[in-house]
Amino acid sequence: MAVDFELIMFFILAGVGIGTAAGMLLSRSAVYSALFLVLNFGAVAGFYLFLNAPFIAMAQITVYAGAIMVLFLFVIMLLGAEKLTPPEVLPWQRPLAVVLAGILILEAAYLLFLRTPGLGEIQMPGFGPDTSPAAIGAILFGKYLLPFEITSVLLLTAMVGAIVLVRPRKQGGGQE
Amino acid sequence: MNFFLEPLTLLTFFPLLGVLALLFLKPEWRSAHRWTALVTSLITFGLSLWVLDQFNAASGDLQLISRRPWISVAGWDIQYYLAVDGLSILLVLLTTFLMPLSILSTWTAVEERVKDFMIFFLLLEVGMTGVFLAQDLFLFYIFWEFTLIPMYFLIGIWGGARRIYAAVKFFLYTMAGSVLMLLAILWLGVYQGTFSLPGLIDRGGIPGDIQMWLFLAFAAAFAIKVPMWPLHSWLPDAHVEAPTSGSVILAGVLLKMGAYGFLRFNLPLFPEASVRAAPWVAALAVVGILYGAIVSFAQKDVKKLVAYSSVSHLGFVMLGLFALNPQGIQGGILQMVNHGISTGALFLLVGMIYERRHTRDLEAFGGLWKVMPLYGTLTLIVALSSMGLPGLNGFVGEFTILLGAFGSQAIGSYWFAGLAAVGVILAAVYMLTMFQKMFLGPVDKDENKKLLDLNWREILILVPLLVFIFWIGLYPKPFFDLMAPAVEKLLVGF
Amino acid sequence: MLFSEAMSTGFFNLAPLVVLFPGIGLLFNMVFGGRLPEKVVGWVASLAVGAAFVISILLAVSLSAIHGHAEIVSVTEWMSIGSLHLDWAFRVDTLSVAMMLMVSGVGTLIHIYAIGYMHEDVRFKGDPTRFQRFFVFMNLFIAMMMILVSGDNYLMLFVGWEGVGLCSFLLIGFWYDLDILGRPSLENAKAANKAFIANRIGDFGFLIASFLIFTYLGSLQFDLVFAEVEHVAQPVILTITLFMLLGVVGKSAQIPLFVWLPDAMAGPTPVSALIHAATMVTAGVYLVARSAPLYGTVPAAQEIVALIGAVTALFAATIAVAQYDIKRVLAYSTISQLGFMVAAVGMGAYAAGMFHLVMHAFFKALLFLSAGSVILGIERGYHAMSHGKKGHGFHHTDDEVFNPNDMRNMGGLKDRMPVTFWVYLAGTLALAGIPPFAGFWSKDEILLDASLHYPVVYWLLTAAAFMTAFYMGRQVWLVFFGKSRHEAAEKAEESPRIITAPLVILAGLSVLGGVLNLPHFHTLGHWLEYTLGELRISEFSWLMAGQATLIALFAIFLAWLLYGRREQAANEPDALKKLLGPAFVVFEHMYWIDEGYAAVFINRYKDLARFLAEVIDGRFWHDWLHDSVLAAGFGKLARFLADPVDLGLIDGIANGLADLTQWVASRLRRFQNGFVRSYALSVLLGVVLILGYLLFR
Amino acid sequence: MVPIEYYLILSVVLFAMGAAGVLARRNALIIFMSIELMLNAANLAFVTFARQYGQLDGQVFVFFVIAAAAAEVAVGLALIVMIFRSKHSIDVDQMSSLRE
Repeated sequence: MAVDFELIMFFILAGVGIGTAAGMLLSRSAVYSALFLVLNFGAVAGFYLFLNAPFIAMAQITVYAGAIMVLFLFVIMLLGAEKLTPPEVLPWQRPLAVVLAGILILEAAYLLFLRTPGLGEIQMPGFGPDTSPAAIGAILFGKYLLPFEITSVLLLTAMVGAIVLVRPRKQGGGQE
Repeated sequence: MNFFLEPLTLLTFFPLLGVLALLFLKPEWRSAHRWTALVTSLITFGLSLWVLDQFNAASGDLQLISRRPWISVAGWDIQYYLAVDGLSILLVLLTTFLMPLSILSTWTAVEERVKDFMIFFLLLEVGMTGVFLAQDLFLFYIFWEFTLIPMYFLIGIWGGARRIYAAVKFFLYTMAGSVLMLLAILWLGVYQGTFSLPGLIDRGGIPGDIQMWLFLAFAAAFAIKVPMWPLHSWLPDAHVEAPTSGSVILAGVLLKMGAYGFLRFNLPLFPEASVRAAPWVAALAVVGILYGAIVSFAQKDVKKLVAYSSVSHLGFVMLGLFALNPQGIQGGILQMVNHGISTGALFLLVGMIYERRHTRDLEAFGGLWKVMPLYGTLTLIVALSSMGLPGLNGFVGEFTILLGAFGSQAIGSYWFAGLAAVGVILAAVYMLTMFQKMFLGPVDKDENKKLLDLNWREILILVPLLVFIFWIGLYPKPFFDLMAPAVEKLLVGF
Repeated sequence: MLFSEAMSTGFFNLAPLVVLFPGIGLLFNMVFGGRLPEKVVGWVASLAVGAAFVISILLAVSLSAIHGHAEIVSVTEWMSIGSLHLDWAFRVDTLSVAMMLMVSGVGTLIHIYAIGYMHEDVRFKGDPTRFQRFFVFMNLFIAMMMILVSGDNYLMLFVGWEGVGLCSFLLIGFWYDLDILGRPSLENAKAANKAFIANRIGDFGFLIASFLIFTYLGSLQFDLVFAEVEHVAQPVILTITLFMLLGVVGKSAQIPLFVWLPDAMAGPTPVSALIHAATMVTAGVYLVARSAPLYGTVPAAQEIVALIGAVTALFAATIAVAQYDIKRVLAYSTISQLGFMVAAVGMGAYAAGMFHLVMHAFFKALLFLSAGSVILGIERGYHAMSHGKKGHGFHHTDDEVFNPNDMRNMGGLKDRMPVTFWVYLAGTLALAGIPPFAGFWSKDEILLDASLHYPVVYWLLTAAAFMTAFYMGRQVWLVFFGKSRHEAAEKAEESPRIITAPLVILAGLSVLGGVLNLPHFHTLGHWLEYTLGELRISEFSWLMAGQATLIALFAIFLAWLLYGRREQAANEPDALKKLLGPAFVVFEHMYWIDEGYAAVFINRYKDLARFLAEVIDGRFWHDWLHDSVLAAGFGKLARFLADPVDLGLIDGIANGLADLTQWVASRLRRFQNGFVRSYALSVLLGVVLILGYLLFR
Repeated sequence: MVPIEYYLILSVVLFAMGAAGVLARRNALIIFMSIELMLNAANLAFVTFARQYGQLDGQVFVFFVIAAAAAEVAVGLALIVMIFRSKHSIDVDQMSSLRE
């Protein structure tokens, strides 16, 4: 039985992913959380490469790890260090959350491993359709043109909305 | 992308652009809201003229079809299906025509929350146009219910003292009828396999008994909307409490949706049931004609008087539709338009005096013709049109309806038309009494002595209506020509 | 020759102009009238009608050139639905042209008269701005009347029919803020409404008749209808004609719908002359004549029409003898004379009926206009009288309301107003039927025909003719002879030329009008035969003529005995009253018909309306059924579902629903702590539970 | 040769961790990051299925999700900044004015 290189890589990456996720959740400082999340995004981008989705992987790195997380860090810096002084007012919240998340995982595992017949395996570099940026571009500007355009409107709206929200208020004037 | 450029889709949803524009305007920019709404409604009117231009009056078929599969789960065939034919084109035009006038009438009457008002108003237009254009029962139902919401708020927010009561009553009455219609629509869709109206008509073959039940279910929704006697109780409340522009649209368009529903759905879908029901509908219509006319005579509130006169006029429309012959149905359709114009104008006129005097009590006026000569003259013309003076629009409709009903085999007796003709006398009685109490006699109240006559904006609102009052009265041929082939096609089934 | 060519072909196409000219006049005056001097407004209106008269003459000329063959000038299609085809089409035949000539001819004269009359009237009543409005309405009336007489189908006739009704409404209510004495009041407006509504009742009959015609005869166009008559059963035609008769009695003020005409005298005098004497009220007669082929087939209908006419003629004449208002006497006289005409056309004596219609238009217009001149004269006198005392205008004296129409205030005007006197006398003799005045010939023809075919009608009409001569005699003596009974009458002045000139012309017509249809020649009768077919024309009888003349002369003599021989003092009761006693009171109050109608119909209708509105619609439908049963029932249901214990104060559906919502909300409140995270937790809980359910179900 | 189930369970685990983060943490920023994590988990599942069925549509969806996430972050962060300005805290438990 040969050592499956791919499987090993998968486990390593999965470890990184889960580990960084846990780090993000558990770290006290928001800055660390953000940095952990960047790493996590990197790991997920790795999976995308395994799954024959290079374009998405690149998008993941640039948009998520690059743009979005920089924005996060920026806001964190802007707002200053997080200081949570008051004690937890919802004593049951945290344990319940963890328990529920656990149950969710168990349910999913039960569904995937016990209820579903084998879904098959994935090999790298797999067969499948052309996943080059050109192919994605073709489908984006063909079949998905309307959603694509709506997305652009959405982004524009978000931009306008963000600007409107953080715009400094004049005293007495402005909104009702 | 052509989808949005198809004439009817564009026409129906164009007011949404105005709504979108309004959303971006600050609430305190009132005149900007007014102008935006006005321009939007004017462009929509322009679009409807464009539709009219493309409309082939020689054909009785559905035209300018805009059709897409929409929901097809569980074997349901629900389509996005807009089309226009001779039965609806006039009503669409009436809708888009009355909108700018109503908006103009709010210029000084609505001062609070102008933005919200205009948004609701434009949304209402989308719903109404949709109702007249939808050829899929499901789509129709959605538009039908959609009109309720803006109207509910228009009455409930900008209405008079008892507006909440009136709005809730309006909503619940209409809702109660619609529920039955929804059941009937679902039955048709499930058992006949399609929701598309032309599809259902072609398929036909609904057994007689079931036809009767379905007929009644649809009729419940439509009769409340019309409103047919004795389901009219919501109408005076809604009219009295609604703001002027709301009343105009309510009387001018929303009530027509009921009569139009009978014409569009009940007659072609359930021909046997329609024939069986014709005498009963005619009987209720005649009672409504006389009852509305007599009750209006006893009203002291001008708006209430006009509201009850609507009950009477819509009775004529129903009588005409169920005559099931060309004269009756064409007269009925024309009378819908006439009623929209005349009663719309009456509500506008009442609104104008209300803005000046803040009362609608007949006793509070007297001798206004002397103080406001132009206002008096215009009111007289509109009142005459409403009571069916030959040469004005109301007569053409009433005469053809009565002529149709008189010779109708479906109704089967001269008595209905004969009694309905008595309504013509009674109409003169209540209209002239109103005119006399408001405009004739000496000016004996000090408050009335210094009233200003109509201003240019108000004249501008009324002139287009007057043009149609005379046009339809003297030369109704173009209007009849628009609907004749479609009515002929409709009557093939009888 | 070009002209003769045009005569036979071209002029017919001018037919629409008879409507168009007055229409142009009214539009012109409506738009520019406010800025123009009164004279221009008045002359524009008069010219418009005069132009219509010229057109009518041209039409008549062309018509005689082609021997009276009916021409139809179609302007455009009006409506066309299924088997219903209606055109805006003008019918030029001898009957319609005769009416057109009469309407536009008399109309022109009255318009000219009105320029002078209204000039003073608007000043007496204190609102000169209404001068323009008057002529707008008058032109509208002429246009409508022209549509009525020239329409080629029943519906177009109906357009004119109701149109003239509207004008009548507008003009009766011309002084809508005053009463007949010029005091601020709603009276004139009420008279206008009464006229319109009484006419509407008649119009209802007309409508039903036209539905029946269309249903059974398949068209509304005259020729097509008349061609079908033979194929239709008698009872149907009888029903049609009787419903049509309802229209006739409404418009031509016959029993039982005549009540509006006396009140219609609230309108200015030219209106009374034009609309309520010469033209509009004769529309009913025209309608019967026009529908001759229908009436001709059902003798029963003819008999009913003739009887109604005859009874009305006598009935109205009895009332006329006991009136004091100069115009009211003439109004009842008009009703009575219309009765003559209706009786004539009912008997089938169309030539006689139409002849009397035209003659009556001449002399009754003359009488009304002269009466207007008298009233103006009295008003002038009153003005002069009160000028020295205080202010001006007669309605300013509150202590005693002066009525310039009241014959008891007149007397001795013969010398003060000579022109008016002479023309009035001509009109009176014409109306009384003294040879050789116009009324003699036409009335004689009617009586002759009645004596030959309908003896009952003959006796009724003869009695009416006797009364007619009597009340006219009474009037002349009361107004023009003797001593003035009021200071105003002493100071009365003759009217200016513009008023008297039309009077003189009309007087000429009243004297000489008879030549139109002299015995042996029957010019008008033969002219109408082109349209109405072979007419029954009774030959002149010296016996009948002599008898009628003697009766009239005797009546006038009687009037002289009562009113002329000995002068009436100012406050003395009427001479006839002493003679007749209670009967006079009955006549004076017109048999209390108005009060009777009010008690039997009008007040009952008001009660019914109030009952329906307040009790049925208000209390039962709205308050009880909707609010108490439906809304409150739903409210109770909601309350029951919400909390059977908690019986809070719930009113109507709105509150019921609100309570229901509140109750649900209060139960759910404990789950609401306001922390977003705990809401989110419940979402996740939901996800887990649903997923679990889907997995393990 | 990685079984598809592995990818999917990984996606579920990441999703559940994100969910737990949203529920357990009080710092609005961290909650936000947890949401991003959940989105990522969903994306992973999308791409996995796209790979399995050999279709591009899944990837396109991920593309849209990323765009939506970008928009959401922009607005969300703006909201947080605004709330911080008025409340001087980014503790979500302090933002309980919904309760009244």
